[in-house]
Amino acid sequence: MSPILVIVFLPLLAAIVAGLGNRALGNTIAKALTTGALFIACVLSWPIFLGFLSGGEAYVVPVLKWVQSGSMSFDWALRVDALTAVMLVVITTVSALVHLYSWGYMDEDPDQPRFFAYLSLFTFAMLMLVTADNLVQMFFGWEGVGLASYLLIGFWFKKPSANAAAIKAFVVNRVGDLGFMLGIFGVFLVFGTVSIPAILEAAPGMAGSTIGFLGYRLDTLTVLCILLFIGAMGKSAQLGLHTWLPDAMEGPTPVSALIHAATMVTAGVFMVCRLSPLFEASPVALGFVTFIGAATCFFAATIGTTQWDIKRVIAYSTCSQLGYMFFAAGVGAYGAAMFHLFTHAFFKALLFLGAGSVIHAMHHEQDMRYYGALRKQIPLTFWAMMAGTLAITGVGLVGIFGFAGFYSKDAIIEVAFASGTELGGFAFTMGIIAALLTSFYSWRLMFLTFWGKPRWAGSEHIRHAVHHGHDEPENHNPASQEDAGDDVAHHVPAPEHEDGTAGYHPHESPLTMLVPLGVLSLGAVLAGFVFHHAFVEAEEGALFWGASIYFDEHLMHAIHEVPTWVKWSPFAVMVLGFVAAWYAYIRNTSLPGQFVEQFGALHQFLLNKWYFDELYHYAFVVPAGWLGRVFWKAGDVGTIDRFGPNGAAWVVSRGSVLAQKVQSGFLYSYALVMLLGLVAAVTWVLAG
Amino acid sequence: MNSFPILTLMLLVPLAAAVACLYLDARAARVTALVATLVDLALGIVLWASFDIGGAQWQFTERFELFAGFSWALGIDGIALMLIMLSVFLMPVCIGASWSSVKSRAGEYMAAFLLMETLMIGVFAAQDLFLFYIFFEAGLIPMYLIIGIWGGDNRIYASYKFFLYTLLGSVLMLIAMLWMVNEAGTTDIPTLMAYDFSPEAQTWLWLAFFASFAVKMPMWPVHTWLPDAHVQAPTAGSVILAGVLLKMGGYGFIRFSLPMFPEASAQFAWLVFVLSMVAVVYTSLVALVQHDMKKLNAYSSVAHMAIVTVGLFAFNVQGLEGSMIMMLSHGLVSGALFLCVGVIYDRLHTREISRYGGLSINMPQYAIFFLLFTMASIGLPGTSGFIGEFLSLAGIYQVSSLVALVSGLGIILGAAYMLYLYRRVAYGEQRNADAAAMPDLSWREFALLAPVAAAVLWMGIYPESFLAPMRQDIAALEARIARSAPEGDAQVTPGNPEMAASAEGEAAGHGGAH
Amino acid sequence: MDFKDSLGLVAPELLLSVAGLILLLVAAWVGDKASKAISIAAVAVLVGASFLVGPALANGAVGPDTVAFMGQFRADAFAAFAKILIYLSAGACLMIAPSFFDRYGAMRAEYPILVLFAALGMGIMVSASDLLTLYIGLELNSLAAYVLASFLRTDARSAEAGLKYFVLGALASGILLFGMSLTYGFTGTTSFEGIRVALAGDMSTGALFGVVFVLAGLAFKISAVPFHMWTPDVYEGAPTPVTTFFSTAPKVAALALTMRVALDAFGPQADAWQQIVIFAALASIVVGALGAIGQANIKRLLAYSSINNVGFMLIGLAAATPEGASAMLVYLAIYVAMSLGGFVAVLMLKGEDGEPVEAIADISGLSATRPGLAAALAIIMFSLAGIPPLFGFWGKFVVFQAAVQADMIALAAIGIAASVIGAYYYLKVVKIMYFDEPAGVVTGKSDWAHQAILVITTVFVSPLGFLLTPWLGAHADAAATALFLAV
Amino acid sequence: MIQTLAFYLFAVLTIGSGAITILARNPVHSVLWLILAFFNAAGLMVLVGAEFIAMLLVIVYVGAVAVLFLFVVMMLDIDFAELRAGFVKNFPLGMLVAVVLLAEIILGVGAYRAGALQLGTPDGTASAAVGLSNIEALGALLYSRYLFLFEAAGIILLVAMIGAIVLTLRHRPGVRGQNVARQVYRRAEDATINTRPEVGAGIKL
Amino acid sequence: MIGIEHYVVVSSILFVLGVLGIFLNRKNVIVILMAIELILLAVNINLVAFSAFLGDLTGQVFAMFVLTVAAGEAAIGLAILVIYFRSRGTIAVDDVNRMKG
Repeated sequence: MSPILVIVFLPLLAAIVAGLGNRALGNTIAKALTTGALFIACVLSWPIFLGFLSGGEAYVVPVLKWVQSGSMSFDWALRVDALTAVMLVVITTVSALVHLYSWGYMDEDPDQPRFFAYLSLFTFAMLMLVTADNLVQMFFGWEGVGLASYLLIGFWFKKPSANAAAIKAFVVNRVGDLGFMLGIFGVFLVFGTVSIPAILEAAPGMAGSTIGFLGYRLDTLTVLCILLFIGAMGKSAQLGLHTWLPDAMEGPTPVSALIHAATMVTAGVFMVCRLSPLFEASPVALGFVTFIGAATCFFAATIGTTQWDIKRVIAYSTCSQLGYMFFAAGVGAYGAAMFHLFTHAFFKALLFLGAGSVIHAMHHEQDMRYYGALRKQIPLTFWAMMAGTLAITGVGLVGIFGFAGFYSKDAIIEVAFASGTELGGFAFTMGIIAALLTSFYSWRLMFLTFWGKPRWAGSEHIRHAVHHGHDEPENHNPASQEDAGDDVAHHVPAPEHEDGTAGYHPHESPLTMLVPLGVLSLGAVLAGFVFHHAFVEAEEGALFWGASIYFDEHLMHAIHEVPTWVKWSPFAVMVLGFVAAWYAYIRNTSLPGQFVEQFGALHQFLLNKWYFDELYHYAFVVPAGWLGRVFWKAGDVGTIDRFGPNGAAWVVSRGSVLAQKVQSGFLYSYALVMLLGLVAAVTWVLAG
Repeated sequence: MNSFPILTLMLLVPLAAAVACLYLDARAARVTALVATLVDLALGIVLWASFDIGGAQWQFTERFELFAGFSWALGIDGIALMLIMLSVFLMPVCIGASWSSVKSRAGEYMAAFLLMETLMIGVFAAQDLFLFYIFFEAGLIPMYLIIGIWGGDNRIYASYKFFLYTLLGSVLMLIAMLWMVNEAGTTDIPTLMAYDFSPEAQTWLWLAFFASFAVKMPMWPVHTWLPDAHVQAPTAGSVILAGVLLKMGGYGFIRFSLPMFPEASAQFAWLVFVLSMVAVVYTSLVALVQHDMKKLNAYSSVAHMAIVTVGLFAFNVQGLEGSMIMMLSHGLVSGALFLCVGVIYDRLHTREISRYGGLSINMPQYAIFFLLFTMASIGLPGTSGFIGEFLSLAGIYQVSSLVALVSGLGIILGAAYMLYLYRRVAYGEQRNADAAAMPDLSWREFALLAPVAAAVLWMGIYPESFLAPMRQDIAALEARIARSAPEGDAQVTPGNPEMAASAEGEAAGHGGAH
Repeated sequence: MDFKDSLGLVAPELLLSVAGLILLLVAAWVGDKASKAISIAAVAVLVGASFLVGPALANGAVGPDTVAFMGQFRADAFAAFAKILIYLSAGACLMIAPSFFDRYGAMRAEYPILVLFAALGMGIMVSASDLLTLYIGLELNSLAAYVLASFLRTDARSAEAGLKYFVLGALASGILLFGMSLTYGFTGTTSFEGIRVALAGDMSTGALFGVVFVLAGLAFKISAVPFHMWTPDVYEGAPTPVTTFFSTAPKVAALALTMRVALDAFGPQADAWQQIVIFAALASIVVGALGAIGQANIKRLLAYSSINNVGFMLIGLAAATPEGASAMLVYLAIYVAMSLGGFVAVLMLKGEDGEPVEAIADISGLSATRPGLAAALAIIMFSLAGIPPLFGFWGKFVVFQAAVQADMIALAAIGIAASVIGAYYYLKVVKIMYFDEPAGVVTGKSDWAHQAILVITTVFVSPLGFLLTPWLGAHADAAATALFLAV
Repeated sequence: MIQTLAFYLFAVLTIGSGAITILARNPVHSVLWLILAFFNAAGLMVLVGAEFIAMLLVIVYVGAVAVLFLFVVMMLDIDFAELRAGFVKNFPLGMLVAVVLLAEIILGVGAYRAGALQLGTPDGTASAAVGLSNIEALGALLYSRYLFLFEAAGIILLVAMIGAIVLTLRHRPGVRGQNVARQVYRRAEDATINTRPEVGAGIKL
Repeated sequence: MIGIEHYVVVSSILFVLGVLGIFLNRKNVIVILMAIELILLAVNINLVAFSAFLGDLTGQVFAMFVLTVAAGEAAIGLAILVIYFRSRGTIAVDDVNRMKG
């Protein structure tokens, strides 16, 4: 039995057992089962990945026949190559760690088996996605992770906001999925197959051909790639279809770490890389990818600078980082994109889990305005977060050592410049600005959370925890289901506390949460340094990637030829951002307020996330409801029924009344009708 | 080929049981009905097992000449087999669903359902044109009674609407059939399927058949009977209505309209497309704003059936097979969703969505099933709904990307209204004490839902079981209609790598120059 | 053909008239006490007469051997088919009458005798192959019918029914006669054969007028729109057994007569009357359906239903083909059963004291109190609506088949679409019986004769009726052939 | 010439009295006008040589039917003053239709033309034999060729009789009818009974 | 010379008069019965005239039968009228509308 089968299906098995067993099984068994399964999968995954580092062979493990419809045929099969291997380790590692983390984080939740089953189910779907040998199976995984995401975002289903967010995530993703599906149809139409290798092989041959689409004649591959990319945009929360991601933070934090940072949202990047030969055949589509990626990168970063919710900051950061990956792919540096995906998985999962640890410590307060000075209270979390921040901001010295983000992000920024195209230049500019903003908002987060004075007293959650402890759990709002790992002893009521702590003493998270933080910190620190050769260096990259992605060695060479200022600019903006954050949030804390006063409109614009939600609300949600009601009341009831069946019934009943009126009961009118009939008949035959 | 008249037996078993039920008391009638439907299910399994895939197109044929050119001609191909299986599979579920909820006139109720089963199987098994019509039309009577006697408050309006609407649709078909038989000189469906009517005649014949099948499907704008009928019918009635009766329209298209009038089908494909596109968007939006669970399901049925029709008129294998799977899937899923509604309706006696909420808490098993069927309705891969939707849309995309796009909007809107429904019923706070006090599924309800769930997953994961019997028939149908298949709008030109190289950097759309 | 052979051919008529006279004497002698016995005897006579005409139908009698009295009378398979229907339904109407009239103390010995003579007249009608025979038969039937309509003489509605029937009937026969006189004048003969010969080729306008007037007069008898106006009132007002009679035997006779006149005598000029028949057919379907919808009285509803059904039968006539004729006969046979069953069911609707229940509202929830009766009535209603698999569908089916075969697609399409309107009120009856709360009005008992006839007719119109189709179809075909071979 | 004159006289009188029949307010007058119409119609028939029919018309109609009408009119004892006068509300329409019908018949049948109509040609089976009077010829035909119908017509009259009786005959309870047989068979000894009562028992005071 | 068409005209006028008598009358049913007699008279004139002009006696035989039937019809019509009068006390045409619709 191939290990890949175990890797993929063990989580499914665990999910089914834990999910259906649910309460009958009990929390511990369910948790152990799922976590154990994931660790096994993880352990089995790393050798595969390491094998590819030294140039392994790709292979396919068939599982089951799926669909054979005319010339369209696709089966369940697991494909393993370098690209898959990268994803395998990312998914299984992060997932295993998140499972473990959740032991602590979800400790007091009544529905733990369900949660773990969802997590494992998600992992299974994600693994199906990355091991797909054909587009439809990829779509299966694609939608499967969507389902899991839906379930997990809505895990606390009593919370209206969580439900709304879950539906939003699913529906917005569906928009992308429609694009993906149309892309698959187009691919089938053009290539006559949905098998990925076959498509990639045939793709260059279709370059330059045209296809009719919605009445226009367009370049075939451009159409296909853009359709597929729309799917990627949905899943990877790119500009336009990103609105679900911040709301998805309604889910438990481990979910955010696993799904909305490390794995699922990167599926779009994975897909573009997986289909890179196809995209390579369509410059226009690549341009589109670059543009969207760069724009998202910048756009999300701007929003990140103003958010107060710690998870939302990280969420927008994720969005922004995904933008990096996309424009890397767009300029042809798929290796760089995958590399950033890889490193990002570690440091972003770390940041989320760290944030979860903070939230956990702060009794579910997520607003950074009520944090401060937590450095001392939760030191381990602080250091983990620090590692993550260093990684995301890309701290490092060229040629010596850098944290994970340093290698991957700098590579992307440089390759964008090196590509030499206009869009590459645009992407480079956006990337630099975003790097500045990344540094700023990351450090802002750090400073607000861990430095300064405690501002906890303002928090409802904290006050609540202090005053009530856990005496009246039923009084808790839905979010209080997240009460996990609190030690009641800490919450000694203390009426007067002038230090802003409100008498609350945050405490460090349990070991099950800290271990994953530690492991991920390791990744955040070392992943870039250890693996950057294999992922992005021209020769080694070619060896590693093999045929699994389109790997442009010339481009990767070109990275080293970029001007020095380009090489140093990420570092420079990183420092600049750090300084700006330090000045605004440590040195002169009134500055942000002044800024807001000065540029109120801009701030509002950013704080409200460029008003995308409002735009969509008024452009789609409101009209959909309105149209629905109009179609129902005015259409079905008011028109179709009124003039259709009811109208016919009305006509018939009028006719009936008329017929009865004619049937007056009077002999002479009967005779008259007979005579009229006779005259009519006579006239008819005379005329005929 | 098979001398044992298994199809006739399958028709007679429920019929005999129906007659028996009329004379039995409630309890005995229930048991009789259940036994009869299970026997029919067993016969159906035997039928499926002994169906020779890849063998003769028509199997289990029986033929007795009756009178006036009528014959008792039965026989099935893979397409009919699948639909018969759907019918016999859903029937025990229906009987079970009515086990305790139908208290008045249980004997007559069971008799009506059993009669319905006979007629449904008859529709799919008939090989004589008029025999088909009789079965097709006769279904109105038991359904009228089911809705009218055991239905909801507004059952009378609904039953009339159902009856007269569908009757009006199908009588025109009768005239067309008479003409066809007069023209072709036979009532044998397989023969007629190969008979070439003149294109002018096809136009009229197609329209007449369309009138019937479009109402039955139902297609926009003749769909309005469905929400009323669904809402008012008792649970099992809705299951049968959504599960099997709507499929008769699709079956009609695939058995009559397409093979018998290929030219006219091509000629009117645009009409089908337009109506279906409107239906998908229109009814999905309407479903979005419903307060009544059954009505929402009913509108979603209309939208799903619209995808079936676009698939059918795609004139290719994917479209046809997709539509068939879609029909089977919708039969199961929508039937199951009505069962789900029925489960809670039996407890609280309201279909008002807002009266429920937070059912996941007190009814976790129910919530799981409901979620599964919701997802299958949305077309989540791995469930039956996906295979159908995917293949249908893949088929239609080859004809028109626009139609595929607009029909595809259904999967977005479908997700929206189904999840919105699920959210309001299963998620959220337990706002209503009575809803919160409802017990979880009983073993009986569990036993009803579990097989359907299993079938839904089976069809999603290994649809080959369902596709294989139909493959040859679909291929034959495709070959039959290929001559009039409309040209796709894609018209891919041959690739030209060199051109592409030189055109690199040029803006999109320039490829249109050549 | 000599006189003796002619007498042989009119044997059923002789039997009926002689038996009628004898029974009349018995009635005069014994009085009303014997009315039941006379009824039974009359039924026996009618059954006997059926046996007498049986061979003609079974052998498909056709050709010169069937002609009696120098072409005035024709005892062919067509006539035999109609006569059997007439005699049997007349017999049934005799059986159901006593228990109805007894309640009013109005069971008179003259009732069976009048029915017997009416049946005689109808037999003459369907055998007529001369305008004179036609007229005599028609009037013999009509005069008896007028009396029967007002037979419940103490009842104002019955008297009014008789009066209306009489006045309008007389007007109709005036129109008919005027038409006959014109036909006679412009063809020089009264025999159908002569008329047919004379009409072949160019037809003078005078003869055309004759044709139109004759058909208009006959349209009254079959209650086709616009000569239907008497039907609802008479059906409502006449005593229910009489209504049953009106809706069965005379309908058969009038339709068969119309067929013979139109297809045989006026056959060569089918083009001239087809359009009128088509109009009358569609108008009958629509007006019958529309009129029925608002009715509160079930007898009245059935009256409109009969108008509606006549419309469908006329579609077969409009086809003017042997298939159409055969279809009409099949439809007629089924219709007679449905109508008989329907009215017998109405007769069985009785209140506490046996008073007849005619209001539709009073039968609400009948299925709960009288399930068997309700089921039978429901089957009959669905059958009248022509919903398969009930036998009523077969009648419509063959009629429309004939129309389609005659290339009258538009007629068939419009006709069948209009049938949906008709389905509405049949459904209404079913709805009231099955969906509504029981009114508890219908509690009275019904006697065995009613039950027996109801059971027989219900079984006949149920899907089991299809078993009879080969037999029915074959005989209808033979009858139609006989009608057309006369050409 | 005289024939023409007679024709027009009879025709005008027939039509005129027919018109008055339906217009007269008093039904008794109507009956009388009807009788006049019949007489004139009989005259018209005599003109074409159908003496027997003309005679029948007078005997049957005037002698029987019209008298029957008179009887009924009288018997019903209708208060003529109460009978509302005037015509129905759709009188104009009725008139119009009637006039159209008349015009159509006359135009259609072609009777307006001066020349003779294109009548059919009889097959001669019922042509009057030469030398026979009208009544003889009719009789010969009626009792041979039309025997069956003649008998049937008899039954019609029988039915009419039964019908009229069954409808109108009322058995009034308590009405004492005459029993001829009993009267005839009554003997004198039965008529008078000598009871010879005891003294004082025959009468009570 | 008087032609057949003259007779036809007379009978047509009588016929229409009879018809008019039926539906223009709302006074009294007896007049309607008389109108019917007028119609039959018109028919008889027609038949006799045609018979004479055709030289064919069938028409006259026909007329005899019409006379016979007319007598019977009159008897029955009057009988019905009588019982109607008995039960309703009126013979006004306007009142004969218990049943309608």
